[in-house]
Amino acid sequence: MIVAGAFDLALAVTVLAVATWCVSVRATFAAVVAFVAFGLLVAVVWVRLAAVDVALTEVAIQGGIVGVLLLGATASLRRYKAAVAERSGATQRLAVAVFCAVVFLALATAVLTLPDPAPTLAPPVAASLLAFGLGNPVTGVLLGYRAIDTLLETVVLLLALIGVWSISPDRSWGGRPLPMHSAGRADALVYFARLLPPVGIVIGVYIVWVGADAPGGKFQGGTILAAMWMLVMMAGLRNPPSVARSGLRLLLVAGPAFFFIVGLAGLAISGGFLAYPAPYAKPIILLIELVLTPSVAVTLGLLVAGPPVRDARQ
Amino acid sequence: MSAATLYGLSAAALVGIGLFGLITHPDPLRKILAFNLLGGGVFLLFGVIARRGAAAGFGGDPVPQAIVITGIIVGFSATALAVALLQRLFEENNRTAPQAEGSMQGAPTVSSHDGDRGGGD
Amino acid sequence: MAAIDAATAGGYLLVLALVLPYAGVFLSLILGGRYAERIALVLMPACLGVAIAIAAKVLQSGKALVYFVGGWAPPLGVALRVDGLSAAMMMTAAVVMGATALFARANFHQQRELPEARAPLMFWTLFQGIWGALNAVFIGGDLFNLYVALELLTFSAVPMVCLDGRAETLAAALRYLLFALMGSLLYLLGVALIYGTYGTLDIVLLSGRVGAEPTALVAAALMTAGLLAKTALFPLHLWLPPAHAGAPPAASTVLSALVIKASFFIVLRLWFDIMPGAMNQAAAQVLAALGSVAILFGSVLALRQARLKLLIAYSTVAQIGYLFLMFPLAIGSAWAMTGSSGAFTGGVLQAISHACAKAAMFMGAGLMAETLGHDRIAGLGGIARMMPMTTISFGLAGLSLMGLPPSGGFTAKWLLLMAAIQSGQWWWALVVLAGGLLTGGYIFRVLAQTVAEANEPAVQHLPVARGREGIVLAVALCSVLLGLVPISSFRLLHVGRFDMLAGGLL
Amino acid sequence: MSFALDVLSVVAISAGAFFFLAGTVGLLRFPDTFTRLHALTKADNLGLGLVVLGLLPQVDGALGALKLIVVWLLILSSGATVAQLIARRARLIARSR
Repeated sequence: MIVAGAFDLALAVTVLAVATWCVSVRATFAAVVAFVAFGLLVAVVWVRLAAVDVALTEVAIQGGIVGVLLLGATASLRRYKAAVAERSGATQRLAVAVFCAVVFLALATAVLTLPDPAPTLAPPVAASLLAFGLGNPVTGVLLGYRAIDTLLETVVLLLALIGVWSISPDRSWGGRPLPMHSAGRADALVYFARLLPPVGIVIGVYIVWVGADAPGGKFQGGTILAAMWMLVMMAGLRNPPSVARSGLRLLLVAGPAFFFIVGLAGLAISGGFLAYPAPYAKPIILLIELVLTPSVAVTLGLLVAGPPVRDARQ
Repeated sequence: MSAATLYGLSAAALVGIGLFGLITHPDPLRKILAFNLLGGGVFLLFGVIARRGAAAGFGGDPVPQAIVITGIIVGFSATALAVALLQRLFEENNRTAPQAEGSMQGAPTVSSHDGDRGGGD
Repeated sequence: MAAIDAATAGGYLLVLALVLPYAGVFLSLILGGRYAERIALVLMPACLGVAIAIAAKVLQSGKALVYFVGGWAPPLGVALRVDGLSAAMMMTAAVVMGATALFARANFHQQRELPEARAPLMFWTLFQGIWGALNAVFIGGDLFNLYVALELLTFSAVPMVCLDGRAETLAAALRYLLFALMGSLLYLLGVALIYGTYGTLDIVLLSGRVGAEPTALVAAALMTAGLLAKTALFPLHLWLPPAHAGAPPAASTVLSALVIKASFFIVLRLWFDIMPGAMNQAAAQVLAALGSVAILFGSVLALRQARLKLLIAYSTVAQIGYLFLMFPLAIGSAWAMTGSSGAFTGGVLQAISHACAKAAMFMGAGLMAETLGHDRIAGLGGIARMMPMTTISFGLAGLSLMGLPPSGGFTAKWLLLMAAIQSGQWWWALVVLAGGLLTGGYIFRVLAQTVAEANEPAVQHLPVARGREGIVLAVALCSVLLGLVPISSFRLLHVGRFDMLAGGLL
Repeated sequence: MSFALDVLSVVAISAGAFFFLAGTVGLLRFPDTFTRLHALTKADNLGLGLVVLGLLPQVDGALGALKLIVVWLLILSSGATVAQLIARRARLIARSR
């Protein structure tokens, strides 16, 4: 008990220290590295909070793919001598610091006065999880009770990608995102990019598949698939696809559109949008997950790849 | 103090740290980083609330846990959009104001850090 | 404790309001830029029809329309719910979006024989994305579902700002995005505390449970602050003028008329539906004070702008202020007083009439800028002769913003004024009057220029599109005609509201 | 038997933790990129290997054990690749000076 408490305390202190460093360190590169470390540490916190599903997502997204995105941005922005906006004055920073301290104190008070025993929906979720035939309550919430949030979230991802694409200059439309690879040919990376994807794809699909009954699901598995794709692109084995390709767009839309269609079919058959007929609930949920996975993976990969540029058309 | 309370206070502190960085940092990329820290604090608070609601044989209330997963994905989308905007803004600023600041000659010319681009396929 | 209202018939209409726009997004992306415009134009009347059907159902049944997604009742499931307020907002959105779509055709038309261009595809896809997100906000009955809807809205609205890719619009879009993201996270933080305290996120369930617990107060403060950042209430308005003034006219229209109203709508939900008891008068006074500063500050800045679109954007900053005057007049203990329900009607009517008026103004300004090739106010001379319809529309919309009869703006401001006097809070009445005078100042400044002789020979860049002028005039007339509707017919706004609260106070 | 396995676990994990510590000290104290990489990869791989070895007796079922071994192999290969990339880059930079 004491060991666990000491561990929690050390972990919490480390997380806060890394976060403080991430905000205060001068070099952007160091801050990004600190952020990746932060993501990994927070994933351990999630395990301590008995939320393995979230830990997986945290590692995959915050520690992994956001890290790649931000490191790439740091590298490419370094080329520009940006007109650096002047740092705000000391008094202004002090005022903001006081404001943030007030927010912290208010939140801390709120945390300490949260009701005990805490309200929870765990018992009703457990009671009706059988209706879906699922073993993982988080998947039950994501694709069952609160399926509409997940449905809209897949649209959020798609709209974010449309937003990223819309930022390209007119002349680049129909081109591809900038190639991700650098530094000529790194043989070790090329070798790794040939070796790893078969394993990674198996693991990614496994994590989607197992999500029905154990921690996992389309976002976690989809991120692994996206990572494999990005690895291949970084090694220079493949270039990012052209945004004009209709096959690509179909792939992007297929997942969310299928989710909507299943929802509407529920309206027609089971009398409710996103209602699944009882005996088939689990297969339907698995099917939604499996159809969504490629769309999620490709969307995540393209979000990292960025808007299309002209000279990559070649 | 229970582990949940400890992490709850950490979440509150993370919100404070992230908010400070988001408001005061002049560099947009650092603002984006701070936004992610702030998000981390918010999600952690959900996690603490989930943990406090452990019942029915689950280690935590699955509803807030599911909410966090949704939130993390949304946060990533936001980061990607912000980074894309930022990169284009820098490109555009360098294109339209080539005489400003040092030795930038027009569009994507090679600078000292450019050695790692190009080449490739 | 409020009993769960059972799902009502006709709930599938709410699903349609969500599905139609996103079906449009998917189809546009798959079929490409050549079809995006047509898809949007086909879906437009359908969405309008759905909005009308929903409003009719709400009015006819006198109750909120409720739909449980997947058949799961809250607190486990997510409810979609439309009361009179949401129905009115959906109608407004449908009318303004429809007019904007017709207006935008000329700017974002994809020629069939040319290869797919970026701007048309992106505009029409994002446009439908915004529409779907607005509907999602208006029908959302669950606080986290509303968060996802707000993010949908942000991600569709921000890229609209920088569609033309100029550096200053990119900077404006980035700033808008950062403000919006900070706002969403603060909102989400409040959502976490609410769930941790009450174990549900359903608005109706919460309305019966929320008391004056410290967590509830912290949550309300955080959520309100976050939503204000998205609504651009002073002092969180900094992102708005460059973003709204720099966007293409059709985008400015949607952003200024509707997008900021979505987060305001959630503030209403929060303050009037969830925590009517917990909110004390002092907090409402703070909101109204911020609103007053916004009115005065925004109007003064609008007076000083040299460019027409910036003037209109600052006018938005000012008009947002009026929305927050309703809080001390219509909340909490004031409910029992006469005029408080009038204040509520006035506030919402202000949101609606401002939507129409501001849409007309931004579209009109866009037409003028297209015709002249610039939007400097000093160079508007002679435009009244060139584009009489647009100038009249601008004047009509200005009438509503000033609050002169007969216009929707007049009714709204009159109701607020009456409520202020009846509840003894006369200082808000002074703000309303002062704001009206200042608004008159900047409107007449523009109108005076348009009828003045051109000091330099006005160069006409492009021929005037009469059809598009007609659209602007129609929208401007909407904002005026709202003022001719008898006040009693705004009962729609209260449907589903009173039975939800303490009951029968009307 | 189970006692012996527990002892094995404790010893192996402790040894693994020691190597992690040594590697971290090396990362902080060594003078240049190459020696730091040396400290990091050697110690991490060995340290993680020992931790995995120590955990193996504690998992139930062959699938769990297999997962642990896969984790070790994946980290081994990615660590080796990344170390190679970093070293390559460091050499390029050193040469260009």
